[in-house]
Amino acid sequence: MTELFLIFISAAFVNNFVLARFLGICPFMGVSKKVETALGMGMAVTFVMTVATVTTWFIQYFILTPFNIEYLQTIAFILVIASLVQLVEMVIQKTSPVLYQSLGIFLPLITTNCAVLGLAVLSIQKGYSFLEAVVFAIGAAAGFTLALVLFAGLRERVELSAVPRAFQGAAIGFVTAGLLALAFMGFAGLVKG
Amino acid sequence: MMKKLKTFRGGLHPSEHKEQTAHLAIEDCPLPEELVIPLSQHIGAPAEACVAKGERVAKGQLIGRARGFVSVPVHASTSGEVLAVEARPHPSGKLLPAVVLRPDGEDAWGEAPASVADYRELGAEELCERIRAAGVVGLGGAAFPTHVKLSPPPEKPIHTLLINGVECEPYLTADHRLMLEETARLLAGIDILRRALGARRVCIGIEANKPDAIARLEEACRGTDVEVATLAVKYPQGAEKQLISALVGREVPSGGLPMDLGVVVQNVGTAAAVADAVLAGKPLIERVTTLTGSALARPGNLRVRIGTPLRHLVAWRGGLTGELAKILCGGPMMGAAQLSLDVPVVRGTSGVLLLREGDVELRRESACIRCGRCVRACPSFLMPTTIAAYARLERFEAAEQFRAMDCIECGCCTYICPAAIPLVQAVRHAKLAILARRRKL
Amino acid sequence: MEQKLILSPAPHLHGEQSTEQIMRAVIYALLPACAVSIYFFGLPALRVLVLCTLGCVLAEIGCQKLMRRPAAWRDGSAALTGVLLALNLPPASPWWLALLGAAVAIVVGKQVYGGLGHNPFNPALVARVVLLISFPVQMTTWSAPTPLGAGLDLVTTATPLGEAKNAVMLSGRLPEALQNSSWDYFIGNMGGCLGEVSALALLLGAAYLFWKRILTWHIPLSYLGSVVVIAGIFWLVDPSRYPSPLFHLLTGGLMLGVFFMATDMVTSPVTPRGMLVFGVGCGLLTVLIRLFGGYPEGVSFAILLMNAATPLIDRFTRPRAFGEAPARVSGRQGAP
Amino acid sequence: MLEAILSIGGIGLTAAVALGLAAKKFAVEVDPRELAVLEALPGANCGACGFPGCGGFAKALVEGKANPNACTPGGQATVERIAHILGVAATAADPQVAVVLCQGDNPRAALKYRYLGMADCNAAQRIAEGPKQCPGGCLGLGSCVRACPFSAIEITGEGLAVISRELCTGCTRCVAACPRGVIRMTPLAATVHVLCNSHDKGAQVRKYCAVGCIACHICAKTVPGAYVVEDFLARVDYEHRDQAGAAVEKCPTHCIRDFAQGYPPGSSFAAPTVPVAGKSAA
Repeated sequence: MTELFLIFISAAFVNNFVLARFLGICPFMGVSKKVETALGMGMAVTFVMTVATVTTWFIQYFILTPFNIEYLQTIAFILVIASLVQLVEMVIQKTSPVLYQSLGIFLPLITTNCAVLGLAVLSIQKGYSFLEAVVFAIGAAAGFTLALVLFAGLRERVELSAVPRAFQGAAIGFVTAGLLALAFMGFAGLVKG
Repeated sequence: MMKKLKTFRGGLHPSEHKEQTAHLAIEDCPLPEELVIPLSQHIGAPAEACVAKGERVAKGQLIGRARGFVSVPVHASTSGEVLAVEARPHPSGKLLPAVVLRPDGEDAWGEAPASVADYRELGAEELCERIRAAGVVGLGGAAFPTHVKLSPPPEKPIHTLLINGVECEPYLTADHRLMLEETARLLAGIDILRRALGARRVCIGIEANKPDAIARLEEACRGTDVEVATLAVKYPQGAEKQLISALVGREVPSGGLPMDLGVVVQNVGTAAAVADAVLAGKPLIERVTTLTGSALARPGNLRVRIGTPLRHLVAWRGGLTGELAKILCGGPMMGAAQLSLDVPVVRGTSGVLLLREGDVELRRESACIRCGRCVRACPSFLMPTTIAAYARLERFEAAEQFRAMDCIECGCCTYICPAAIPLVQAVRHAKLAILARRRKL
Repeated sequence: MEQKLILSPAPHLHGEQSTEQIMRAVIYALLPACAVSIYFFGLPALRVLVLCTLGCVLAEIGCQKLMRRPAAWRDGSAALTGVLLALNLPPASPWWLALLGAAVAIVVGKQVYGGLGHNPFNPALVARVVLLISFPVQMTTWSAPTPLGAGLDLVTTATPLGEAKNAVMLSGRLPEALQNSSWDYFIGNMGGCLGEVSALALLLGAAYLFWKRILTWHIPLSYLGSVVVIAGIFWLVDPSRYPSPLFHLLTGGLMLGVFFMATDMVTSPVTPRGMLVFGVGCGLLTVLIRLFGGYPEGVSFAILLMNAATPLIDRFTRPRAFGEAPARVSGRQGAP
Repeated sequence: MLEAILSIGGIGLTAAVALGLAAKKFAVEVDPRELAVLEALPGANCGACGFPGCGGFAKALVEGKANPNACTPGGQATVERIAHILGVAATAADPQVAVVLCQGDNPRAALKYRYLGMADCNAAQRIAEGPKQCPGGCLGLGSCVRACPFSAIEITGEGLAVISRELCTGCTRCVAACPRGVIRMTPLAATVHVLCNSHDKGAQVRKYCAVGCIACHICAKTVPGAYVVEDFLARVDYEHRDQAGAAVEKCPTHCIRDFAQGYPPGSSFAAPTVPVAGKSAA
């Protein structure tokens, strides 16, 4: 139980996928202009991450390892992730056109989101059991969503500020992301691993 | 240990500056050379002039007819000759149509005002009609036609009448003096208002900084069921919704009116004017106003004919001392700055302030440091700084979501702001833009 | 008429306190702590104070020149950042560390966002954390307090928090001595940053700010309260491993953080409820990082993390407007 | 080898079937025009239009919530193609630009009062109808600047709005934002304008403005037909814009300006370099 809890904390805070591992920067910068959109993106990524980790775990241990074709890991995983993203895209388009519209290009781009693939690969590399892999995925997704929403809140505020012209837009976004990552350094060492 | 006084949540206590005039008895101001009586002195449709240049009018004669229900007639403040009906400077800052009158000095009533033997025999509707015909509006400053407030729709019966003797605006003491000096007239007016509304509970709210007025009214009301409530000294205690919150303990719903809670609020000056209108048949041609400020030689509480230019008041009170930097009509928290001394006293002029440069805030605004004082001071519980930030970027939907429309423009946020940001103006900017958009839809 | 009349929107009266006065008052409130640090650490402490303050003011002037914006260093905010940064540095900091910190604080922490009022993170803390991560050795070389300036030759020591952390890591137990020096901690007779040492001096300053009505109770009370409660729970569970709440209160940068950093108006929420959430968040994170994190001190990180959450907190704690139906207030719809 | 092919193929096949089923279940009707518009857009997903990607912009266009010319990278060709697909009128053949009809900056036009408040023209206009004595002059508080999506407007150091003829796209947002109606849409080809917006009588105008139109009719007499004086204010009859230049030098208050020779003093915009048709080289 403690072990699972630590895996969650580690994935969500200490080794936050965005702010400590620097994975998934593309949607982090792209879909963080509004808190609502960020939250929607966070949910979509959470779903994809969790289901992708579960599926890839099964594929790894029931297909790739038994047949000794681990070298196909990347292809197989991407195949799964791409299909999942397609699925999510269809569901969101049907259920929440507003969210679909505001996520725009970044929704299909979850396919190539390194955070998702990285998560799937990491959970295999770390030799996690099925349950551990699931908790790891949920933790990572929660961390991703947290970082994204915090960042979106900050950007909404910065938008009201008198930022010098040279820093407006993405520049101040990156500065802010850097400072946010700096703050997240405080979690370092909270959990070894 | 004193009992905790009734009040509302939020607000603040600006320095009162009332000591200059609070002890001065009301004086009658002599007639000026020329009266400028605007046809729009109330909220609602302006009156329509019914006299022409050169015509002679008697005191109290109708010179402007009401147009529509939310409108009131305008009367001649004295007898004399109509010099012109033309656009003249108005306290709103615009040039608006006004009847210009040269007093003949006789100050003669036309037909003798129809007095009433016993107003208790009159029905609510007749009382209301007399009040309307006399042109009575809210004298607290907003100048909303009183008869409209007295005619609630049948599904919203009124059970409580609150009389506003708070006078929370700094500098102003006119209502204070009125309560002290014209207690009988005030109480008669209150009784008429209560009958017109059929209210069961009547309560006069007075801030604790006027102990003499409280004592006077308590004494006068002894044996009647009119309550006199002492309220904490806090601005904007006299704002309608805040007064109701303090005395009734309920909040007027957002976007609603006091009548939604079965409450009507009337100012003490209005009550006195109602007594004149119903008992003596006298139209509203004069009011008590406070003339004060550091740039004035002799401040005082004056009974002034409607239409008297400020220039005349100032000259009569010994002229200016020091350089005049700002002229205000109304209190310093919600009043409007004026372009010149040519504007006249109108029905809503609760006070006139003449300030020297040293008393005027000249600080340039700086960036918001998010101290949160405006949030804590706001009696409507809004986040003024956030609304203002969105208003400035013209992001009015966001301002609306932060409930800009619930702002009562009391000025607490701007008063307390250490960065001197014109928050009220920005919120008002957003409000007007939101209203304009709503009209378009 | 020589001078035109002034016309401005209502209200025409204004309160007395201006931004400059607030900034000045906060600097005054920090003077006792500065004095104590100079008393215990001597000239090096003075040097750090002067370098940081000057550095910050110069950086501010430079930035405003560069951006062709009106020079606003007189508002005192840059000087305040400088003093706060100095109080967050070890007394033995080399000159370049202080100046670099000042530059980071003003340029990266504040001016790139548009200057006073626009920065989402506390500039002094940004600088401290940047320095802490970039120069861990210089940032954790503590001089032992030597009252009245004997301190020119440095005796290094450890901060009480650092000692506690090391002891727990090595032996799993707290050293006895730590628990019994509360008075020393209170007056500031221990190793640490300039402003971390004397709780007494900081409380004096805070009292002044309360009296001036610059501080409100919300953040300090919720921050201190949550530290006491959370640290207290751990302490009750295992007093041999977890230090007492009093130890937490008196050591490290907690007092400085609670009264002068977390309460930084620009970077904390504006709504009263938001301030409470902010304070509790700071307290929780501080204790967790102190007890379980890699760094012995968690105040800076805790406050920075809550700074990051401030925009969200403000949004979700919008007060119910006067006359607004209670059901409609909750959550998201307050958002643009 | 066979295992590899089979397993990857199997995974692919499963995914394909699942997606096929999902596509049936979650099918969404899309306006065919939306796809067509999307095709026409550059597909850079740059977000310059203010919508999330070209897809969002296409949807907004079809719903009539966006203007085709919001797509700056696409240029005129894209705008026309989209206008064709949506069946709306393409931009007018005679391109228009907005012009501020005022040169009364702080040294030249007198103030009515000292204004202390929000730096916004609409807010200031509500206080005794604006701090300038001239009822129509530019207040210089920048409401138009904030309204302009193309950064085509600047406020000079002396508080006068000036619109760049090169950057202005003729979107008319500034015209709507100005509380004093001092900004007008004019043909781009017309470079000569009477820069005054006061309908007060000449003597009145002289009192408060050094560069106001005093309705002396000299311009109309110099170039009959090119100028119209109405209600104490001269204006160029843009039908006869080509001749208007001849009166520029004659105006006693210098309130007629030929923009081909430069912007009002204090402006940082360089004089338009493109020679305008029908205008002889000066």
